[in-house]
Amino acid sequence: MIVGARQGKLSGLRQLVAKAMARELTGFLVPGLDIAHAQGLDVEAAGVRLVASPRHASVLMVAGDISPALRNAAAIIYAQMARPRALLVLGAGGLSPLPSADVTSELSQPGLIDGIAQLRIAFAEGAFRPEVTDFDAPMLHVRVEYTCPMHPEVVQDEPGSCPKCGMTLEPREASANDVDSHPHETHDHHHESHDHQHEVHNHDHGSHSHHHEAHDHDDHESHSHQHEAEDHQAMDHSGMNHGDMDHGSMDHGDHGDHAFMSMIDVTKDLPRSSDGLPMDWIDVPFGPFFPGLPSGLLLTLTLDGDTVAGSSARTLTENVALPHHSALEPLSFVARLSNMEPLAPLAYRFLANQAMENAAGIEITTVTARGRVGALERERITSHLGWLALFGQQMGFGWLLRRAAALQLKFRHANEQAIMALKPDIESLIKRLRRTPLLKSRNAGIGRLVQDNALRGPVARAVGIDNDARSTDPVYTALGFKAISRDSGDSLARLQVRLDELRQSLALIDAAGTIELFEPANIGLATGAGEAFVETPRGAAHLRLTLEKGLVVTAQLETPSTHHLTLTDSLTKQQSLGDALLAVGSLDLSPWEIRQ
Amino acid sequence: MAMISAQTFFISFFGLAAVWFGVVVFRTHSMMRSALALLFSQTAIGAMFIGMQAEFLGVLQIMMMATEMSIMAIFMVMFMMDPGGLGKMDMTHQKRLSVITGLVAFVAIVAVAVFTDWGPLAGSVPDSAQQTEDLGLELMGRSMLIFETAGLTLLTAMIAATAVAVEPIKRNRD
Amino acid sequence: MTTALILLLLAVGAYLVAVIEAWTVSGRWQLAAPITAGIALLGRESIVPRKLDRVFFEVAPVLLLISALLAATVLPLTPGLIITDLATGALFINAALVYVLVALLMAGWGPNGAYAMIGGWRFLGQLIAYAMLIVMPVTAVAMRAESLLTTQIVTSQADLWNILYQPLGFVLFFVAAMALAFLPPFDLTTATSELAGGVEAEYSGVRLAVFRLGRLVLVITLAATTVVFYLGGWQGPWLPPWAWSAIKILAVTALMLLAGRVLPRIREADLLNLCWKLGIPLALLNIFVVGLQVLVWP
Amino acid sequence: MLEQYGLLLGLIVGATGFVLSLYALARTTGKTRQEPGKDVPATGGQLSRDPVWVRYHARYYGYALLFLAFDMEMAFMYPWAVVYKQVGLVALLDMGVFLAILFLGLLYGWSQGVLRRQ
Repeated sequence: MIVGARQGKLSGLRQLVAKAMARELTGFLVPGLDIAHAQGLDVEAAGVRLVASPRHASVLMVAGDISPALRNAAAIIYAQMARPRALLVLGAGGLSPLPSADVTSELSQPGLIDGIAQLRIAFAEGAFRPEVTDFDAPMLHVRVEYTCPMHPEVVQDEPGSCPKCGMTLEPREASANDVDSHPHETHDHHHESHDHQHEVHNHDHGSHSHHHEAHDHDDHESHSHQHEAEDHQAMDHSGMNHGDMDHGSMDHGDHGDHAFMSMIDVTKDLPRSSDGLPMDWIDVPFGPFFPGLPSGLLLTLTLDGDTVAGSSARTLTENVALPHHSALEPLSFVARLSNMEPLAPLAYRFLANQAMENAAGIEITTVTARGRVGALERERITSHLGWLALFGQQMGFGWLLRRAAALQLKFRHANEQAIMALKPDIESLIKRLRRTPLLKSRNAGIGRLVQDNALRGPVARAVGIDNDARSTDPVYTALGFKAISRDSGDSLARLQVRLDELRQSLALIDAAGTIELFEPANIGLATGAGEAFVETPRGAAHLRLTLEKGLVVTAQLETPSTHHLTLTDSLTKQQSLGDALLAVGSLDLSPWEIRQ
Repeated sequence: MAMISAQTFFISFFGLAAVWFGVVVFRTHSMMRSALALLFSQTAIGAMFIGMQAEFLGVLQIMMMATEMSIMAIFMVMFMMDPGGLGKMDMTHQKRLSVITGLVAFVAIVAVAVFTDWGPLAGSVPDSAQQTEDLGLELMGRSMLIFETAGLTLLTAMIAATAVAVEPIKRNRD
Repeated sequence: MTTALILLLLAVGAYLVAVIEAWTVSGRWQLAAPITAGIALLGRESIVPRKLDRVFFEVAPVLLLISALLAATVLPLTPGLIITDLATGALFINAALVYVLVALLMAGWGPNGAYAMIGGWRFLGQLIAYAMLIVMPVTAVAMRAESLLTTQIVTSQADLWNILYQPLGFVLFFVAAMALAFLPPFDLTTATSELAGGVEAEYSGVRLAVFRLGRLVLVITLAATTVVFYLGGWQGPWLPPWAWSAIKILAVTALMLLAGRVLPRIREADLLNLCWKLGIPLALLNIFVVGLQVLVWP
Repeated sequence: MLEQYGLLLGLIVGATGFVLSLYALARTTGKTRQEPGKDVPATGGQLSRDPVWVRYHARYYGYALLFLAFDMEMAFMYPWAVVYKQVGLVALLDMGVFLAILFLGLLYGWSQGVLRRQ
């Protein structure tokens, strides 16, 4: 049985379509393709076609546990899917406010395949049910706020007039839960004052009642328009409940010279575009589940046409809880740090190990160190391949997406021999990319960065900064490591640096000759402070911690993506939408390691 | 006879459709609807031409107006306030003057249509392939000068458009 | 009778396009998939977004389908197998296909969603780029055939197919046809990773099914147009005319669909630049060269 | 001749009818259920309720203006193409002059920076 089934008895035509749906599952993946690949999932191979819009999906697939903010976002995705819609949860518990999972399974490829098999049965038998209930969650509701058409910074809960110009404020909808998204002077939201927003679904109105109609102020407007729209009144407008626009000076009637509305008057307060034309700008969210962008990243672009006029980026992964408050056992500290970042768990594990070993004054053997190098470089390869797959998706380059993802899966747990056997595949991938037409013109000059101390890892090395924690590591220098760099600093350079690093990592694994994941050294009851740098696939991460009697009491973590996140605004400004997204994508941000 | 009446029926049908879409242009608040209503009004006129067996002219009209009006749509959405018509702003002004002008123009056009001597009714129409060919020969022959003048007119239009398009950018740069 | 047969063939063609498209994506031949996917869409809810322009939202998928269908009416599959052999056939194809733009603008504007709207306006930019590269090469084809009749265009290639007679025109037309069908790498209007589906993003259920059907018919129609204009239509040795038409159309379809798999999506700015600064001069050159060829080598 | 146009009109009506019957068929599987948040345009996990019908800044307006002229020009090209062989060299020269004039316009626009993303 499916919670999100359609209402109706399963008979006749419905039986046929239910069978068809069971065969043709379309999935929307949460948190995203990058995480799925990193977890070793190949969803398309398991028989579900992935889609970009929730409207086209029949299954919401959640891979792994996610933060409350991401759950809210996932619930919105779920609410926007067309029924019958199912929820497949892999390796996670309750995901409130999402409804209970229709199928749960473990987070692995066999688990996925098994879950999908169960889903097919569930669809064939339960795509239609006589009784279904609405899906509802607090953030799906609407709060109406009032804003001045000429001064958007004026936002308040009650109708009235603008304190700046005296114009009548217009109602506008906002999500019930993003109360603090408008930090303005005139802004005084109280949860208690929104009681109106909850008397929402009056299903008596027929199937099209709208949940923002509880306002006397604009009641007549929205009602009449909704119904006109339903009646197919040709060329008639469905309602925006803007009330009636009393535009003060813009009110124009039938009176002589004043009749013409002066475009200069009307547009003088609008934002100016780069070519001097006054335009309206809109804020459009991209993410946290946007195909081609790192999952968990919420990028909000202010769009002037299809040009980015401004942007804000933040992560919704809420990975901020390092042990500040309570002391942690070394092993659980290591586990916490490596679980934090599903895209590069080993790098963080080694970071924690090294910092603790330094604090405790433990020397590790060369064998252990080389084993770590091998494992870290393998992770770099899988991470770069994962980025290539995501980047391929972003560029609409299907071949790259599939090829890189397939290689990533092969590298995940490969041993030295298997990795050496995969070397020709990497070579042919690189060669193919070098020959691909349009790839250069798509990337050259996009997202150009200048030298800057905030840059880390491949992003820094693409600008010509020789910033690599491995350069100072004796184990690496003994293996003949030399940092790679390019100097054009654009998306193409970042692509090239990462491709070069694939080769380099292969060579390093070859030189190290071993891949071993040693258990963390036993630090006993050591006390002391220590720090470590590890070159994660995204750049150097820095951890400083103090031990007290064998427990980790304080820890400070600095990660590359945290630095890179601040670049998004300058990279996207005045770029076309496609270029802006590509520029953000080329940074290889990991929202999981961003600490805000 | 039955054929003629079907022809008349469709010509009038598309004529009325053209008029109706034309009315919608001014009756809607949305710039986009306004633009596309004009588009379909022109399409209906194209269909009328086809109904009158002027196939080349009709198809050309249907093709060209679709692109031209779509481009008009983007300019309307770029430059008009509230292009979605969400505020239900009244887009008309100087109503009395426009109504009078409109009525006078209508009467004048009807008068021209009714009182002009259009000559005898054509007995038959050349087939449409022949029409295209005749048109081509006309362009290459008697109307060559007109044709080349059209080229110059288009050049003027392009230069004017260029000037208009680059002006705000230049002004902004200063 | 002919009409019914051609409509049936179009349906089969649309089905084959879907099968080939799925193959280029997944590398597997899933013969039943398009049909089951269509049936599944019938049974899913078709959500109507709020605050929409209802007329645009409803008309767009139908208009896309109709415009692709009408363009197909003037394409001959064999000497007699054509719905209407209009005297202005080559022009009529253009006229019908321009309404693809109108449909996408409606689909973009209708739902009042950001992704869709950007997708719709992007397609207008795309039309501005590709449109001249459709009409100018077609003019060169008509010059050789001395007619706009599609059947006559095919017979004019009896000695030498246009792909060899005017290869430049073929290349320009082929690229422009892909842009018209918003196939990758020209899928700016539906770009999954930039607009999460763009103009398609707000359609679901049966409306999405109609939209997709319209797209499939559009692709097969454009492939057939390419065959009629440049690959000698039904002509060819040994095999009967219908077989030649089928083989050529499917080959062109596969080529169109495969090209997008191995290329990254083009940038809008690059597309406009290429088409205007390279494409149009080349298209004019093509007309000139064909003009000379027609005169000196009748 | 007119029957052909009738057939085209019939196809338009028929296609519309086909779509409507598909809708009717789909309707037998049930109505779309109205639920909170469902009808807000989908944007990857955020409810984006602000209207987007605002003044849209298309950056290709320079191209668009030149395109209008080129589109007009095509009106002359088709009849010319049909009689080209028949008329011969005169037609080539005639159209050559016409296209040269247009190309001049293109070059002018190009030199003034119309042919780029504004």
